[in-house]
Amino acid sequence: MPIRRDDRDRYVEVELRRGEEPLWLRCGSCGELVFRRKLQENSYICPRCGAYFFLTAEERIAALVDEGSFEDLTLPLESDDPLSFSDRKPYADRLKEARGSTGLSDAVVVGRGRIEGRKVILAVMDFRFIGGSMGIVAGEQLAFAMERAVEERVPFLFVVASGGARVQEGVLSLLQMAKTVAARERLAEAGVPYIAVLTYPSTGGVMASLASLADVTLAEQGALIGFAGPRVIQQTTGEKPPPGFQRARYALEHGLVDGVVPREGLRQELARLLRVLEGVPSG
Amino acid sequence: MPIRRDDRDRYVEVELRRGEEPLWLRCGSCGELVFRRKLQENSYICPRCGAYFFLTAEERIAALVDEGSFEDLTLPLESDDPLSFSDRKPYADRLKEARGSTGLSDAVVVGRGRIEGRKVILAVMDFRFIGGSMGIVAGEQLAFAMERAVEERVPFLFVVASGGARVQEGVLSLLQMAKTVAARERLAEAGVPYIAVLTYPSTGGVMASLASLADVTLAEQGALIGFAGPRVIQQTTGEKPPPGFQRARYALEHGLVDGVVPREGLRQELARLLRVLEGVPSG
Amino acid sequence: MADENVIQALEDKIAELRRLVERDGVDLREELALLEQRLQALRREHYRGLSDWDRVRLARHPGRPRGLELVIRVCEDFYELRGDRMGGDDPALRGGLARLGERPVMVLFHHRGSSKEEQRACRAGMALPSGYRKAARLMRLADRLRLPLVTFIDTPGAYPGVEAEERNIAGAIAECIATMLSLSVPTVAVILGEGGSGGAIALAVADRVLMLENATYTVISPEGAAAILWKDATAAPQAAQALALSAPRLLELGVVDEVIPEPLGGAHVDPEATAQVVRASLIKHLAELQALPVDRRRHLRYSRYRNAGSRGTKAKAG
Amino acid sequence: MADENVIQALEDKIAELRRLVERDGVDLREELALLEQRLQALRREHYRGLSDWDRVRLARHPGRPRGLELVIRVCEDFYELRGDRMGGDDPALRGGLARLGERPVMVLFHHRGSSKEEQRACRAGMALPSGYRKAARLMRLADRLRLPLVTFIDTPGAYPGVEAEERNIAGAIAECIATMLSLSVPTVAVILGEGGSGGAIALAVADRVLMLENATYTVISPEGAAAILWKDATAAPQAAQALALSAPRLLELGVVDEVIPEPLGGAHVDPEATAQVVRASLIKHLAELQALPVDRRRHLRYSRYRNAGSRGTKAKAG
Ligand SMILES: [Zn+2]
Ligand SMILES: [Zn+2]
Repeated sequence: MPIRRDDRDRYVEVELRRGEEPLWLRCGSCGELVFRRKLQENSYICPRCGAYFFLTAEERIAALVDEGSFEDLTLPLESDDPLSFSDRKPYADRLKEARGSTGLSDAVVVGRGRIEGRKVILAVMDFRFIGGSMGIVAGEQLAFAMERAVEERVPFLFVVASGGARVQEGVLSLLQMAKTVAARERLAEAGVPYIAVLTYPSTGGVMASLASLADVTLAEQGALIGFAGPRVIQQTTGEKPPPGFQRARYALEHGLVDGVVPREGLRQELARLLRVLEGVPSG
Repeated sequence: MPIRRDDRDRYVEVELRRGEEPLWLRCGSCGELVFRRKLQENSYICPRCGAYFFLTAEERIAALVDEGSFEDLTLPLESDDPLSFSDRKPYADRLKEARGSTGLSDAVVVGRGRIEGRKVILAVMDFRFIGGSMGIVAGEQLAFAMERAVEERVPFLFVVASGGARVQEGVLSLLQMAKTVAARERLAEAGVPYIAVLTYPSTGGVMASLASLADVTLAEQGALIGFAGPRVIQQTTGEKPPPGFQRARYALEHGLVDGVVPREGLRQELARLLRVLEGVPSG
Repeated sequence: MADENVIQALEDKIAELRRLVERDGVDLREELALLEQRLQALRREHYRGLSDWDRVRLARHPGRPRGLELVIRVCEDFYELRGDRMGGDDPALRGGLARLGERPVMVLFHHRGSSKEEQRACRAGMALPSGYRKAARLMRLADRLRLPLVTFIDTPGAYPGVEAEERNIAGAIAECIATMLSLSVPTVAVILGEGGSGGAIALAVADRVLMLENATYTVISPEGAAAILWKDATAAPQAAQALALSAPRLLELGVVDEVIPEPLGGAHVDPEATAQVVRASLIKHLAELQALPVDRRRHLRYSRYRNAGSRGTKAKAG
Repeated sequence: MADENVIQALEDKIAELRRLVERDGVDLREELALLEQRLQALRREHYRGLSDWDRVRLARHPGRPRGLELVIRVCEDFYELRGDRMGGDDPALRGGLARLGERPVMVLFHHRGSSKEEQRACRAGMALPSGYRKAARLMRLADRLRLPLVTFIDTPGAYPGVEAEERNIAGAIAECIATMLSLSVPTVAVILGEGGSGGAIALAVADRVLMLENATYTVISPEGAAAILWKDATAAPQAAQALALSAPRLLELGVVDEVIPEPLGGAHVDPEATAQVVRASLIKHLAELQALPVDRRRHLRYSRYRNAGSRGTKAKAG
């Protein structure tokens, strides 16, 4: 089908730390105050202006899997700060803070769940955890999730929200690209389907490895998909990115994804995909 | 290395039927009369204007392999005119004529030879035989050549000069694309190197199959490389091909070939390539 | 012989009468039944004597079932997959997951589009390198997920354009052929409308090749052959005959395995019935192929293409 | 500590004196020998105390042996192969056949160019999607022909441009990583100069990873890290230190297998000697790898990358 030009991407970044006021959230796009409960019912889309709010891993999982079906399989691992990294603040402190504010051990949550009755192994990134960056722990969780999918012969679903590699773990973070690709090779050999959902943002090292190698790749409407960010591009090359650059529909037009799905339809879309894949892997 | 823009392709088509005057040939580009012997010593390049003359398969082989090393392995096969095809003239008559004027049974000559001492199995097309078109016999010869290369564990060299499929054998010609690709799969599995040399012209069905699947692809300077000819493109789409379109250097700039080689250097270039490949296939 | 124009005129008249019945409530049931009988008889007569050129025209009929519309009738739950992952997505060559007879399959098909705008975007079903690269990607995906591959072919040929050449349309077609030949999963190709040269064979090197009764499969368009060999544009009907592009001829030659019958008058007369026959045939062939061990299936496929047309050669005289 | 500028000044002086000797025939042998000794001592002193930032600057030194010039010194009979077969040939990522210690190999390397024009075309060694697609093609070719793969890495990173993004630079890098991990042949990567993030790891997932003493390998440039984490462009030297981008640190971390020593003062002081050490090391590692059964080699490679950095995790507290 020809691409509908009027179907413009919309997206807005909002305040990430919402723990402070549990009852309502302010839309960063139109300024509207929205009750959290109301927002949740509306797939975290601003009821006034349609802007998408960031989702935590927990909220994303709740929005995708059947109620009560989720089982957390996240490995009980934390980064050991292998480089004893410190910039203006020690990495160890940043980790502690991120753990405290998110309740997570790192940027990836792994679990088992059902989508309209169909089993999946999920790995969901949480952008609040140091920008959804992939360090050793995230790489480990992703590889583990794929190994579980192979073992249980259940499709693997990866929901991406990442700015790239975890700088504070240096080359060890870079190597997580290799780790996740290696695990993905085993998944592919086993014939287990791998579905990626790219959201805002899906860039950097995660995109230049596991996230680009899915069997079926969906972009959530509003997603940002690429390797280098527009600022780096402009600074390094002087090129001015065109309007809509790296957004979901742009990615679709350039053959990078199989489809663009509005957030409120994502769950049904995945159910539709899992239904057609029923019986895969075979045997 | 950046591509030197001044290194322009030069090529000219000349009278194909030269049997009639055995001693000299007229250059179609500058009109010069050149003694055949002199032309031969000059790699069939016009000594006055540098235009390339068409080469018969025999001339091409003589120009490439060590003197006395060539052994003709061409299968004793002829087309049986499976469609009983006739246009303004019966295909059977065209075949008879082509056989008579070329002394060949069809458009491909197969043989064993050495290039500066290194063994190859060659398949060389002769453009005089119904435009170097690939019909059943040509497909058979090519598949056979590759099977010989696998058997003898010797690199396969394919010198292309073809306008495409043999129209007079209909879909059976089209299927030779599949046949040659199937045989090439066996060659690849065996780890036997496959080198293609594209000359003027390398277009149509041969290019959309075997000729595009070499391990190393060289273009003779002046080659024409593509799928659809400029006339078809202009008629169908109204697009005006840019200067140099589909010529060797253009193909190099667009990543379609590994190198462009002047005719007089082709033999040494192949020797250099075979030297670096010494010991391949291994075992 | 019954003339196509007469049939068309009668079809139009019957349609007008039906509208009359609907609008004004005139009872013409008996008259209509008689006319319908006459039409069927004419169609039968015409159909028996179809020339290859008639088939070329039927294969190109604007109402012929093809593309997405046909795939949706043949398969259930079509889930489109898009993009070559290298900068493009070609609407003229599409594909995706689907279910066929209770099992998941991968389908690939040429698409020409319905709306004017879509037709322009699809360039009459002439696909670009990005289309063939997407096809090769989905073939590999089919193999990875152990999904049988079903292709639906309907193209005048690959797109002959400057950018298509620059992006190596020849190499993209060659890659499709090589990939399709190398698959471990069962593969079936259906030639629906026009099977035009390289652009068609890129999707046609299957374990089984099926062909609709009035589809064509040819190395060059009849018009192209007429221009090149007859030096006469009006010789296209003769060229069509000479090229052996019809399903019955290709069945005889062993190029196709089965001719799928069309409704009387052509597939466009009843797209749904056409789709159901295609569907039944696909399910049958897939079941047969699935029953073979992988090695055997691959060996048979290799032999089929390795020996394609070999009967058309003879020992050199003398 | 001995200052780099002092060393440079002394080097220049010695060069001037030599020219004097050549031109005017003045006999300054003794004086020159003394000066050379002094220079070596200064270099030794400077070298012992090299900071990571010093190494970053050495890795970027314009005279550093790299690209085609180095490959030609390390290997014999280099035969370049070009093109991605899809529309492009990137001069910033090159490759081809070569011989190394009597055996044929496939080599891939970043190239920055010598002439101004070439340097512009190579974009400082930042490769495009077409470069990485060519690399993946040549990796597959290496596997087909059973040729060991040797890669030489020297790039600030993949090219961050609009068209590179449109043609899926991320996917092209991912494809390289996946392809290189899947090869049956032995693979060795040598980090020569800058090993910059995704553009480097695309060629670095080898059985053995070697690194020149003053090369760097990092997830982000020190300048980038300084800007993002320190919010201070001048913090690059601290960032370099923190990122653990030096060969000795990476050897400690198990990321690289061997640090290849450079001539005193850096590889640029003696490119030929550098090349010979690289060559010897490659031959040794390739021989070791070749001695392993394929399955074992592939298993070891898989384990290496599957477990990369796993020591850097700990059980969750509580
Ligand atoms: Zn709002
Ligand atoms: Zn001349």
